Amino acid sequence: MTVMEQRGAYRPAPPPAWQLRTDPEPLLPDAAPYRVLGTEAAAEADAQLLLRLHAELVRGRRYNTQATALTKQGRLAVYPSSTGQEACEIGAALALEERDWLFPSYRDTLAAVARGLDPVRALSLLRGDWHTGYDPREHRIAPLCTPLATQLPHAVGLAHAARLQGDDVVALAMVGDGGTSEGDFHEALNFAAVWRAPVVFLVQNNGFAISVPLAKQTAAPSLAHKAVGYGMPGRLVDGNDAVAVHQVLSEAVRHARDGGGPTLVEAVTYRMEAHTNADDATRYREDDEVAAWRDHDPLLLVERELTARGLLDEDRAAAVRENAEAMAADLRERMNQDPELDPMDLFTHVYAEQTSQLREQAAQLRAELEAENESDGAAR
Amino acid sequence: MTVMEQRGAYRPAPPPAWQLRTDPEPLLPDAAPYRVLGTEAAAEADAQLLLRLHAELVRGRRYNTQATALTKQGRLAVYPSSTGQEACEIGAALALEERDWLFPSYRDTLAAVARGLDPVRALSLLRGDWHTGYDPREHRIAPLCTPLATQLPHAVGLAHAARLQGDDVVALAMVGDGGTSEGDFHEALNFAAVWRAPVVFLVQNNGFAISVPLAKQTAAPSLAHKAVGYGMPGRLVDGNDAVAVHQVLSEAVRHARDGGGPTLVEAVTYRMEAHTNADDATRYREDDEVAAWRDHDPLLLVERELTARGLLDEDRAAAVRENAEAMAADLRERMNQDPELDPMDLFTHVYAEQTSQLREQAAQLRAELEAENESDGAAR
Amino acid sequence: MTTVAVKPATMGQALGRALRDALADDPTVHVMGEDVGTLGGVFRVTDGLAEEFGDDRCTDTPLAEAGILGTAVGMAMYGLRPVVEMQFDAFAYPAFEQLISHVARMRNRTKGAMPMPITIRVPYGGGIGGVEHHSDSSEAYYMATPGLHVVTPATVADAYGLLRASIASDDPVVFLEPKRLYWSKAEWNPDTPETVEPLGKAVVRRTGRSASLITYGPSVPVCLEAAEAARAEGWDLEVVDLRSLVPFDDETVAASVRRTGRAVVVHEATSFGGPGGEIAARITERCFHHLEAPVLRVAGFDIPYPPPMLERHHLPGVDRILDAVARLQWEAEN
Amino acid sequence: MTTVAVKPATMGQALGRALRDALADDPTVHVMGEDVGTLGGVFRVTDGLAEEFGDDRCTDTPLAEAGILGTAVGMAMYGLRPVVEMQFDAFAYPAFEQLISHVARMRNRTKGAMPMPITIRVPYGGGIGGVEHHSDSSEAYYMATPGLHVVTPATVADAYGLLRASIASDDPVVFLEPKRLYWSKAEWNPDTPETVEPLGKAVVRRTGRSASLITYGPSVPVCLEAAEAARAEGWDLEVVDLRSLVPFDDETVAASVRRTGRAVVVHEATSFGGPGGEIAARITERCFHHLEAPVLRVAGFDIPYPPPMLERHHLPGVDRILDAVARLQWEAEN
Ligand SMILES: Cc1ncc(C[n+]2csc(CCOP(=O)(O)OP(=O)(O)O)c2C)c(N)n1
Ligand SMILES: Cc1ncc(C[n+]2csc(CCOP(=O)(O)OP(=O)(O)O)c2C)c(N)n1
Ligand SMILES: [Mg+2]
Ligand SMILES: [Mg+2]
Repeated sequence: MTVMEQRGAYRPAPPPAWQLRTDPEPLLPDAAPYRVLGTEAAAEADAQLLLRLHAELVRGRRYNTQATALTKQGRLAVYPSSTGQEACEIGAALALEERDWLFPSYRDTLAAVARGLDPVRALSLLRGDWHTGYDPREHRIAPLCTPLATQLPHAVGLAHAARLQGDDVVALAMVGDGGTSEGDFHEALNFAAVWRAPVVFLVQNNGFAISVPLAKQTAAPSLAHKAVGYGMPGRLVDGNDAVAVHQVLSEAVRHARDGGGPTLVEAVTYRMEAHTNADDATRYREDDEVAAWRDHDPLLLVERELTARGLLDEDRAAAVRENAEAMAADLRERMNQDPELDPMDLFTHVYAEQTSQLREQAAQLRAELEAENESDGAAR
Repeated sequence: MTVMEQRGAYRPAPPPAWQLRTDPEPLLPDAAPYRVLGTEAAAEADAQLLLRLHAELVRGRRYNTQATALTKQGRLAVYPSSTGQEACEIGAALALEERDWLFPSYRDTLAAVARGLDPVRALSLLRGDWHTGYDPREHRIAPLCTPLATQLPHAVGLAHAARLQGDDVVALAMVGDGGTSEGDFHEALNFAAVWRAPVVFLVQNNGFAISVPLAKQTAAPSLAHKAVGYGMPGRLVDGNDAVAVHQVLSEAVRHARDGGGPTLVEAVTYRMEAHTNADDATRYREDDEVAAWRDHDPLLLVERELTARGLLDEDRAAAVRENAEAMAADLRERMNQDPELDPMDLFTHVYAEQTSQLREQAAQLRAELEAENESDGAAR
Repeated sequence: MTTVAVKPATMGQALGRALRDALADDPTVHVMGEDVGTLGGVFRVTDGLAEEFGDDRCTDTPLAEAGILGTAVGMAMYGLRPVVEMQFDAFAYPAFEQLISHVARMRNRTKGAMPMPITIRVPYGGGIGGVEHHSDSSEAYYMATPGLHVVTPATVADAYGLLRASIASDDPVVFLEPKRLYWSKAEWNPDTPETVEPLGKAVVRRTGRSASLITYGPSVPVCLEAAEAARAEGWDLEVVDLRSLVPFDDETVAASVRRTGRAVVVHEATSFGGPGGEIAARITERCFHHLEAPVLRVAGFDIPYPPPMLERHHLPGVDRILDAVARLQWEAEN
Repeated sequence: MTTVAVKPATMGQALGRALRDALADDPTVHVMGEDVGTLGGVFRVTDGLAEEFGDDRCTDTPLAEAGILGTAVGMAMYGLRPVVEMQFDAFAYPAFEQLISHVARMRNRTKGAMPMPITIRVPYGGGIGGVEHHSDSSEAYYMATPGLHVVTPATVADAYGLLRASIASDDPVVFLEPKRLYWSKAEWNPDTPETVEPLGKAVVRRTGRSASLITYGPSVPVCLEAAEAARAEGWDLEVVDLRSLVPFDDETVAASVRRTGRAVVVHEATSFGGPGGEIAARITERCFHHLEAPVLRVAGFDIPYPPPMLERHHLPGVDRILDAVARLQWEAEN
């Protein structure tokens, strides 16, 4: 019998039981980035928080300039500066509790340092002495991640695992505008939403992926609009407004901790320096654009608010500056010392237990090193 | 000089030049799937179109049942039936012009057949005589694609290439609800939107990815809501309403052809049979659910409209049925013949020119086959 | 603890039992993948696990292999021990970046601070009449990735023992399950199953004096059959089941070849750039002066895996193995 | 047609010139990738192409490698000839599913109806002080994938010629560009550049009688240096530059080893499961009775690529090559 032959009432039913799974409305971001500094709401910003953010921003900026200087001296293999993006880096670090986890990308050394990680150990990757210079579990900072967006599913898995274990830990994962184009971004956000994992995704939209401007990266109204496609809230924030970033991230972290699931935050910001010291930004962008953003410098915004409220006198400013200089001096000094490296470490951490293949190769290298030492000794 | 020391007007400027790149509003899908059959709009549906859709649906259903029967007789290695989803398959096939391209998934043999591809050649993959039994360029039907969502970037590239060549060709790419979770789905949609490529993405949301229900696949309000995150329109349609599917796809195809760029269409439908003949759907869903959808059978919807309008008399119905039976009989007969296969083909198409390595291996197989033949001959 | 007393058991059942026992013994073990929950996996290996241990311990994930493995990395970072299923060999490819750049390197990257005790189960190989993408033998990719263990069972008992050992390993293991042996049966007592400890030991499945067949996974039964057939030709073949491709048991393999003086490496994976090259090279490096003939390889042809109707021409079978043995320059001895 | 007269030219410049000439000669050629347009690529290989040929012929894509290669597949389906750049070796991994399941198989899948004339340029290898993920040698993965050609130049002239031939090929070519040779220079006339025809021919870079060094890409200059140094030890080494790993030039390689009777395979990729195993096995199969010693391998250790400060210990250098040559059982001859 074909279906035709089944007679029955003409029932104009919609597909059975179909309905929107969630209300899209509250998931959609506002049409303009959320701002505090320079608006009336700034008056309500807590003075202590402002001062703290200011000190961290000054220190952060100094950290960026010092690290870039170290590349010129050959003390760093490469440095992707976050100058101009410090409000995002600091905002991310300060939004988290100690038990929370940070998943930084290669550009986010500063967020790790602002969380309290030793600046020299944070630079291990970029200096080239080892891939990660710290114990991620000790600091709850995942390794600085280079393959774009690949750290995002890690953040989801970790947050999910924590929740399964009954721990109220939140993971904050950082990625660039370019990174949102990768499949891993999509898969991570989807897993997070389906699992309702306590994760906050922070996209620093700094306008470029190396030379590629945002317009060649996406046609979306904003990157935050991607959130609705996963069923999580999308939030748009002025990434140079440290107070706004801190507020939005703190709320998203709280939401996640309270079992509300993940949030996607797009922070609109700008990369003031080249992609890395090895890049030449004049090949792909005009000085005008950079100059326009200089007026919107994250440091400037906080300083002006502090100054307007009379919270930043010369003494305080000097103290902040000195503290930053001291950090820079320490960094310089320690980075100028050659690290002690043991080539035999090459074989130590590949597996829990060395395979016989690796034992053979380790023996070969050890013999070579001994021979080198001997001939060095003989030469002396 | 720190930034602090640069004095200037307190400019409460937003991030320079920032604005939404497109208006999200028109990109968002409606809250309920678009329907025609069973609504007042049905009265306006063209009678010829209705009759054509009806004939194709009957033929399509018959094709599905016949193919499934062939698996039981060992004539097909496997068959993923599109029973219940015929409106999507037919709608996709009929929305396209001859110069357009179809990118089917493994479940979409029917769409290819409805486009005019020889049913036997269309089953080559599932029968196991070769991976693709037809020349995709001749029919403008890409190979039935098994790795989920991987055909979507192909559709984008092809559509983009056509546009670069000045051809007004549109590509329609089909994928399942499960496939939307893959990174390739995301990357394809993003490329399409950025390139404004003439592509239509048709997601057949049939409620399941094998055993996994949609709720474990996504938390999005609907799959069509993903579109806004790429800056393309998302459309939601009742996938069992052949008229609605045909309308929505035809519009999306026209929009693409006119340079309007891609559209994401979610067709809400249901897989009435198991995932494939090898699957046991009773392990993961209740008969009730299946039964509810039986009342929303795509064939039923069209038949009732035709009957209500007095367009389908017994003669017409019988002719349609006979036509479908003739197709099935032909399919049965031809599929019951063993295909002629040449094992040496294994080496012929790996490269344009055989490598010396393949020549050696081909020689080995040839020798083996000759030896086999000889001993067969000797045995005879 | 329900005991499924199955004697004889299939390899699929033994694998399921290994997962069950691992879940029961260690609360940090989590099984995850496509259709592993309610359905019990397309090969039913995970049948009953979600019911017994709940959806959080045996989870149907969204359909995205990189996401599955990537989230497993995060779970491992938090101290869990994920057991991930890739539904078929070719569907593991989307997860390669996570596998190569993270799973295999995280321990080394962090100087041991962050091990990756992840087991990645991959049904692999052909011979089941599967359509395209369902019969790949991808072990060469895994072998070329330092930081991974690569393990594959050939018997019912090993399926259990090696999987338990893999899950217990503090390093990532790509656990390759020979699809066509899922239904192979053996007398096996699920109440006193033996684990294999440690990973990385080959086993001589059949002793012989004439030549060594070095093989693994789905090709082990084929080689044993070939060895039986070879008796008619007067050859007494030894069959070595590698069980673990990484680490590689040089000792057992070299000892066998030194004894026999001749070797054929047999596997389904394509020949060029496949596992056999490495194996033959290692044997030659270690046993050169014991070899009467070059180490030969019987492997899949250097072609994409064929459609079902042609796969028998591609797979290394008894005849092809015997042909290779015949080419081992016996005249040199006689 | 602007002529950039650069003498001597770097390998990077020769590659750029090859792309330029291909774009000029064939309107179906399209260059695409991350930063290949405005910036001219992070290694400046595509410098000036977008300006000369427009954004549609040399396109900055969104940042997604699977998307890049996947759309290239679609473009090839429509008759274009995409030349895709993967920014660094390790960033090609996200594209592996597209590469293995589609690029390598589409011709075969469609019985030749749908060839894939795609060239995938991958800067590879170490020695440039790159941080993690910027120095991988992933050729083993490509070699193990039937349907791909795998090509790698070692000289400025070959960079041009092999790239032209690769783009002209009707089959997909993974074109591996040795990063640390980008700045290597040679006298080279861009106005009469020579193409290499056909792909798949190795070349003897230095003739010698004592032993053959079989190598490719970044290790070719190292082997030539080693051969010079070996003269002091009384060894006259032959150096074979493979240029193409797939197809493999068995003839040239076997002829060399038959002449010398000894061989060392040298490459940066890790040893276990790396290209050397295949190469050594092939040589042994073909030259067994000519070999005075087993074919040895000098390769990267079986470890994830090390951080910059330690990479010199990992890379095969002159000393390690000479050590291997010394182990070629010279007593057998003397
Ligand atoms: C998978 C992958 N592909 C390519 C690269 C090379 N790469 C490094 S940074 C970069 C641009 C990233 O842009 P974005 O995500 O916007 O971050 P930003 O650098 O602006 O912070 C690229 C292409 C990479 N690291 N990983
Ligand atoms: C990359 C990849 N992973 C896994 C599979 C195995 N597989 C085949 S069909 C299927 C479910 C697909 O569900 P959906 O996309 O909803 O399409 P449907 O089968 O419902 O038409 C799975 C997991 C595959 N083919 N490709
Ligand atoms: Mg950016
Ligand atoms: Mg589905």
